[in-house]
Amino acid sequence: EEPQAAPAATGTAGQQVVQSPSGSAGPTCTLQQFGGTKFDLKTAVVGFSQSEKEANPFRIAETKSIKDEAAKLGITNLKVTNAQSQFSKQITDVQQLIAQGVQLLVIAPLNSDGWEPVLQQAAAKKIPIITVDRKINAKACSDYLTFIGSDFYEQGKRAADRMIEALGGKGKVAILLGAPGNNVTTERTNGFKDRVKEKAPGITISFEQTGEFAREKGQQVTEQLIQSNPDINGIYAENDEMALGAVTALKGAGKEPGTIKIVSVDGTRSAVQGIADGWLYAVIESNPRFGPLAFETAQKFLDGAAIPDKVIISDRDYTGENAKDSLGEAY
Amino acid sequence: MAELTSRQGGRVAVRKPQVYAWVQDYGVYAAVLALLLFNVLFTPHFLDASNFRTQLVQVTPIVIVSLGMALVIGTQGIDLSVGSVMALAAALTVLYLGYGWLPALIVAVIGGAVVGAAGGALVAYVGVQPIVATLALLVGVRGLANVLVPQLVEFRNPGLIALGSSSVAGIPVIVLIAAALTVIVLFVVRRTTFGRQVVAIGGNRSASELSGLPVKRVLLTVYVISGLLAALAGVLATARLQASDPTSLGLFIELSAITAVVVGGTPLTGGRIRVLSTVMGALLMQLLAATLIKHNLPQSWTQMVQAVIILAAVYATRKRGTR
Amino acid sequence: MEAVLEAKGISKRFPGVLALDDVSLALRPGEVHALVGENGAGKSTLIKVFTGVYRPDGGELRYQGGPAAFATPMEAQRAGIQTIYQEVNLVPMMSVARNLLLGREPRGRFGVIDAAAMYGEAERVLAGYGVETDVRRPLRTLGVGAQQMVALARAVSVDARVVIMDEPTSSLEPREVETLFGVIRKLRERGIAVMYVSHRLDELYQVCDRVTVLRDGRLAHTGPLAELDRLKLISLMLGRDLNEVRSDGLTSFSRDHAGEPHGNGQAPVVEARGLTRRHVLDGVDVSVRPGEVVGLGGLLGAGRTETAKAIVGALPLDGGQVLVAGAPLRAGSTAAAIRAGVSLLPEDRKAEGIIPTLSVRENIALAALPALGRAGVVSEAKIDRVVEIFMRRLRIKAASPHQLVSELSGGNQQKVLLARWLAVRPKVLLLDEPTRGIDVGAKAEVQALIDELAEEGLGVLLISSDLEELVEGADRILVLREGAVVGELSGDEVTEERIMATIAEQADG
Amino acid sequence: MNREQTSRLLQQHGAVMVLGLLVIVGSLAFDSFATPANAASVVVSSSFLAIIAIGMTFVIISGGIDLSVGSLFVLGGVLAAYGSRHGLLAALLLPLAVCGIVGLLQGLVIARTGMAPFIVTLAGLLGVRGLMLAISDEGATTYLVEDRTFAALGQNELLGLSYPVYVTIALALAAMVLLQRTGFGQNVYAIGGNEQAAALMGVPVARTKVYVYVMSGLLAGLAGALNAARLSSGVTILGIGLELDAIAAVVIGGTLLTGGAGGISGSVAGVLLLGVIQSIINQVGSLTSAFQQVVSGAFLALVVVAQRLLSKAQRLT
Ligand SMILES: Nc1ncnc2c1ncn2[C@@H]1O[C@H](COP(=O)(O)OP(=O)(O)OP(=O)(O)O)[C@@H](O)[C@H]1O
Ligand SMILES: Nc1ncnc2c1ncn2[C@@H]1O[C@H](COP(=O)(O)OP(=O)(O)OP(=O)(O)O)[C@@H](O)[C@H]1O
Ligand SMILES: [Mg+2]
Ligand SMILES: [Mg+2]
Repeated sequence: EEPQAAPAATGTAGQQVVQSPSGSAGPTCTLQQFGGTKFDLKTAVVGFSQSEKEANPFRIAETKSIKDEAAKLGITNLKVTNAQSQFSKQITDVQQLIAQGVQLLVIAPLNSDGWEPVLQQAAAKKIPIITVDRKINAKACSDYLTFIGSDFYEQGKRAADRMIEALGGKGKVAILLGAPGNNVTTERTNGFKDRVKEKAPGITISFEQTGEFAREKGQQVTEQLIQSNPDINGIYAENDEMALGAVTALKGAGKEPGTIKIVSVDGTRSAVQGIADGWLYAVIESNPRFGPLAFETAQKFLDGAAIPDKVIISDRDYTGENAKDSLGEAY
Repeated sequence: MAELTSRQGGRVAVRKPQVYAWVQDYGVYAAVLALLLFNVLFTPHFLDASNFRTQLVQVTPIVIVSLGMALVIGTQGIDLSVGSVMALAAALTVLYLGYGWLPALIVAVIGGAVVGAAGGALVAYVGVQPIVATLALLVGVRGLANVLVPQLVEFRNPGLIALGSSSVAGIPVIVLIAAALTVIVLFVVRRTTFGRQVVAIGGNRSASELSGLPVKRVLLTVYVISGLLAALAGVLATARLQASDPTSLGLFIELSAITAVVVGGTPLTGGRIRVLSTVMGALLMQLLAATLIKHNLPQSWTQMVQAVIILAAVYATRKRGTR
Repeated sequence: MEAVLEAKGISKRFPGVLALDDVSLALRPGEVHALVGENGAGKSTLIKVFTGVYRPDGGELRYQGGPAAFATPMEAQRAGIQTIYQEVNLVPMMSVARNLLLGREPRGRFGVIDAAAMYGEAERVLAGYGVETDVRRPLRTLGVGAQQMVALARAVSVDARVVIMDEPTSSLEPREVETLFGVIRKLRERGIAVMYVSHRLDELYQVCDRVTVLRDGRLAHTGPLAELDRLKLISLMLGRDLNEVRSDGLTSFSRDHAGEPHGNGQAPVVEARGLTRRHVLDGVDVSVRPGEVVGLGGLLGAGRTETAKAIVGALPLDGGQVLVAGAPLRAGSTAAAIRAGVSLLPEDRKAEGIIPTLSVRENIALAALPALGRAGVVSEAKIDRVVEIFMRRLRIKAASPHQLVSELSGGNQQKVLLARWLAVRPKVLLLDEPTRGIDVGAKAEVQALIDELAEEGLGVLLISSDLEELVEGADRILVLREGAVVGELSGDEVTEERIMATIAEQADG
Repeated sequence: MNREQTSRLLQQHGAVMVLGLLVIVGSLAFDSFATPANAASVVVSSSFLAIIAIGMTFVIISGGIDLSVGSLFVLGGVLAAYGSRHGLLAALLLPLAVCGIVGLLQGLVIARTGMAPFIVTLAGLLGVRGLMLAISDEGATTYLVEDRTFAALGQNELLGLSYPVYVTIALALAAMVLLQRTGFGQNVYAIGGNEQAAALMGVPVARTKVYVYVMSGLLAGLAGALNAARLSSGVTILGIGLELDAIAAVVIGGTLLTGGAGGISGSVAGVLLLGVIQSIINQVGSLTSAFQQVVSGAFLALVVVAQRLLSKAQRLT
């Protein structure tokens, strides 16, 4: 068929689910602990600072779900900024949101460190900050309110499990790294490596090069890889785009589906489709639909309930078994 | 008397300067050979035909973009917008794919030409400095591409996919296209009035004006050509990727292209264009990247090595002052 | 007497040429030493060797009794050797004052430059050289002549032991030349050695004590100037024997001003009406008939260059129009002018003439390109033919047609530009200082050429600061002052005296 | 003559005027634009780019260009954070020393070999980023600023503006004097205006060039260090494409890329212009990222054209 973008999932399909047992374990935070004052979410000025362009399925779905949920809740005054992947810009963006008098901040941080200037200003004004999908290295409940998102290290480990399963515990694996210096890259790499080390000494990681989270780069690197290391058995791609690039490369090299096992992270529609077509072995989901959970948490907090210091959502695995049926829920 | 000196000159000329000149003109070729040799010795499976195909296919977009860049640089200008133009082309291609791949390609190329014309107009008629004029486009046009196609779109159009993946006599089509374009540009530079005018303008603009050259028109045309070629490169890259990715397609390719041109010995000060060496420059950088990847060097090393090689290559091909 | 600056057996080789071959020269304190030779003889190169711009390939330099090897011009200057180079070498975008005083600006508190003092001093100094101008203006807004004076002032206003001048008068007016000679005589009295390069022989006889003649990079003669008469000197430069030179004569114009003026009766090929541009031109009318040579006279800054540029549409105008063969030219389009057959040989060779990155060949062919090919594809054969012809006809001296034009000597570059314009076969040629920096031989050739072309029916507008040339060459002379035509001389009136008089009386009146 | 002087003023201050215009428009359009808090955020965030732009101005006036500043900026930050474990001095000196040396090397190569600054510093851009990745094991580790006094340098405020702003102002003033009122400044203009002539006029061309690139390196490093202090960590993902922002700012400020003309005030105005544009886009607060890019691209084009037309008069004379 002709061009078709993967439509962001609609309705409640693929809704985020909080990992159980929910955060009720760790420390919690209430309005008085935080020292804030109650306000009505509907009439409040809410700021959302997005880190990267809404140009890949994850970011599109993320921003969309925040906007949709806000609309759904009748929050009229939502201000959205986008840092275009420049960290300095994101700092400025948030400061300018604060300057515009936001009462609640939802931030998708580009980086975990370096938030002090913002946190200080927000704390001074007692503005609760909810960070989504990436953590901020600071004190919950004082510097910021809470973190909602996946555990990237965990994703790496689960990817490793799938790879081990796919290769039966031995073989040569290549890693397509994300953008260098990026927390996500680091954690997904470490998780994967640690797990492989502990569970499958038979697997050697013989190659790791950055594909910068982009499909074309993934394709190019893979082309070089399979050309000079024909004996590679598996490829771990730290996001779906690079995995799909790898697939294009394999097709180009005349390889058959499944001869090289590919495991990746994200759970975009095309990737899940890739599993169904037999090119990918498994995809570890990283669910971007933070809207509902974020505002729900905020509302709870304003109502005086205790909020866990981090809300880890349970991501699913897409595999050969469930791929076809879960296509609709993939984003 | 003229005869006398020229004869004398002839005799004198066959000395050291010639060696310098040779290194200056063929340093890139030497560097490429050296790198090839290194790989033959130390890189497994390097001599496979498939490997050369890979390298050529991957370098194609940079080569095509560099051709346009070389022309622009020849006029003492620079075109930073090429990467974004590629993105725009990718977007337009997939938008018009419904009408078949050829119409889509044509629309995309026209789009590129329009962007080029915008840049050219700013430079030639308004007198904005090339680097900022095209910087504005670099920012804006990438945005435009994203507005048209917000996220990566896959396509199944057999024609376009074939364009990207099929080969004739074992040589990928896109490589053949790049080769053809190289020959054309070579001809334009060496044999046409336009080519002479381009270097003349780069060499001394006010003298060219006083000599009645259509300076502004030539400048405009040069940027249009650059945009055109960049767009074409964008379409081919898209065809190869089997998906249109305006977000990351062609990011930072302007730097690679400029590097290729300069490593090839074309001075950024304009007035001189070396087409074949530019292609060699692109090949050099491609081979270098490939080598570093194949040997699985970490990003940090990759970048530092690239830096050194660029310096070395340009040092070899630099123009020596008389002293 | 002990030489202050001395060259012993110097040689300098460039790719393709041996510019200097075992040249020796001694410069004594308090003497004015002429350095002469044909274009490309090696004068500028020798000077650049003296001042550390080039490092000699062989031979020895001695300065103040000791061996010397200046690594950079700066070192040479520090040591007391000041130089005015042939091509004006100042910074066009910097203000006149900053150019004049670069490196020795008056300092105020905290060693910071005192701007007020700087401008004051600059104005004072320049006034002494007859340049009245706003010293805050960028230098490029001055005419070439004025710029030359600034360079001169810059060079001699510091205390120097040796002052070298490479064709300083090439763009000066008689008045300024006098100023210059005044300066030179003062220098001599102060015991400073002056090396003086010029193609204007009569000037040499006015100021120089001794002379050194270079030919093809070799030393041809050196000794007291008084011992050589003009002809002998020329024959030394050209390397031809006396009688030959004598028969050729010196100025090669053979125009008879008496009798029937040229192109009389015929309709003018080009006619400019009321050319006007604020501050520069005001209502200039010029017309040139086929076969007629019209001279433009006037002092520096009179606007002759502007007039010429305006005619070819290279200068935006506030008013006036240009007619070619009765038809109005599209304003502001040089291309149109050239197509219509009106071409300008610009005054500033370096900035507006040569394309330094291209070869002699490409430079000659440049303007004629459209004609030298079909359907936008150039014909190398045609180009070769044209280039061949003109390199012969103008005796352009280059290692080969493929040598970079920037490597040619000043004079030869000028010939290349002439060739470029002759190659487009214009109806009218506007020549702005066509013989500036050209040696006697070449000058004669160029003048002869102008004659010849005029005979063939070409109209010529001749701008020259060399009054003799103007008088000999032109049928009719328009005198400009402050951008306006203040007098027209034709027939027997065309004499140096009348020109000076016209300028003067206007100046007083 | 009079016309010419005014047009020269325009050339120099075109950016300032466009800036004024934009600020007025912004204030009229959005009531939360002209607030002290917003103004502060613009000024503070601009100050780091401004410091870099000052160095870039010298480089460009000298007829060169420095693409390595973005990488030096991030390297400076990482080194500062790393050094801060050994106290304030180390936190400041380490980045300055390293970035200064990089500048020195680039300067030497450019001055001695006559290679194009564009390409030399392009290599610098790559190499320095590689170096940064190397010392932060491929960007995985982010060093945190240990030394509080150093952090204070980037965070403490005076009259609602954090220290870096005042550092920037001081540097800008010093740079103006250096450029307009010292022999060094004159030499920079001279070699930018006509290198050959400058050499013949006795300007120490090579040395001047080296100084200029050292300065640019030092300033980029300093900006990085101050930024690290502000973020109190050596973030490794900064500075990509920063060199282009700096160049844009300088050129918008009326400095000619061909060298020989320009000034500091314009560059600073150019930096603020870029900041204000972003701020206005944020004020709208509903544009998609793609549209934001289109808008800022259009703005940039508009600004350069305006600046160009304002200074057009000068070209004619
Ligand atoms: N940079 C250079 N590279 C190559 N050849 C050069 C260079 N400079 C000068 N030459 C050659 O050296 C010879 C001497 O040149 P030079 O400029 O000294 O002549 P000149 O006596 O000054 O002539 P003119 O009176 O026209 O100025 C010429 O043949 C010229 O082509
Ligand atoms: N001595 C001077 N003092 C001040 N300004 C000058 C001087 N000479 C020239 N200018 C400026 O240069 C402009 C034109 O000079 P230009 O050289 O074109 O005149 P010109 O008659 O062609 O003299 P020449 O061609 O002999 O240099 C004048 O309008 C004037 O502004
Ligand atoms: Mg000379
Ligand atoms: Mg003149």
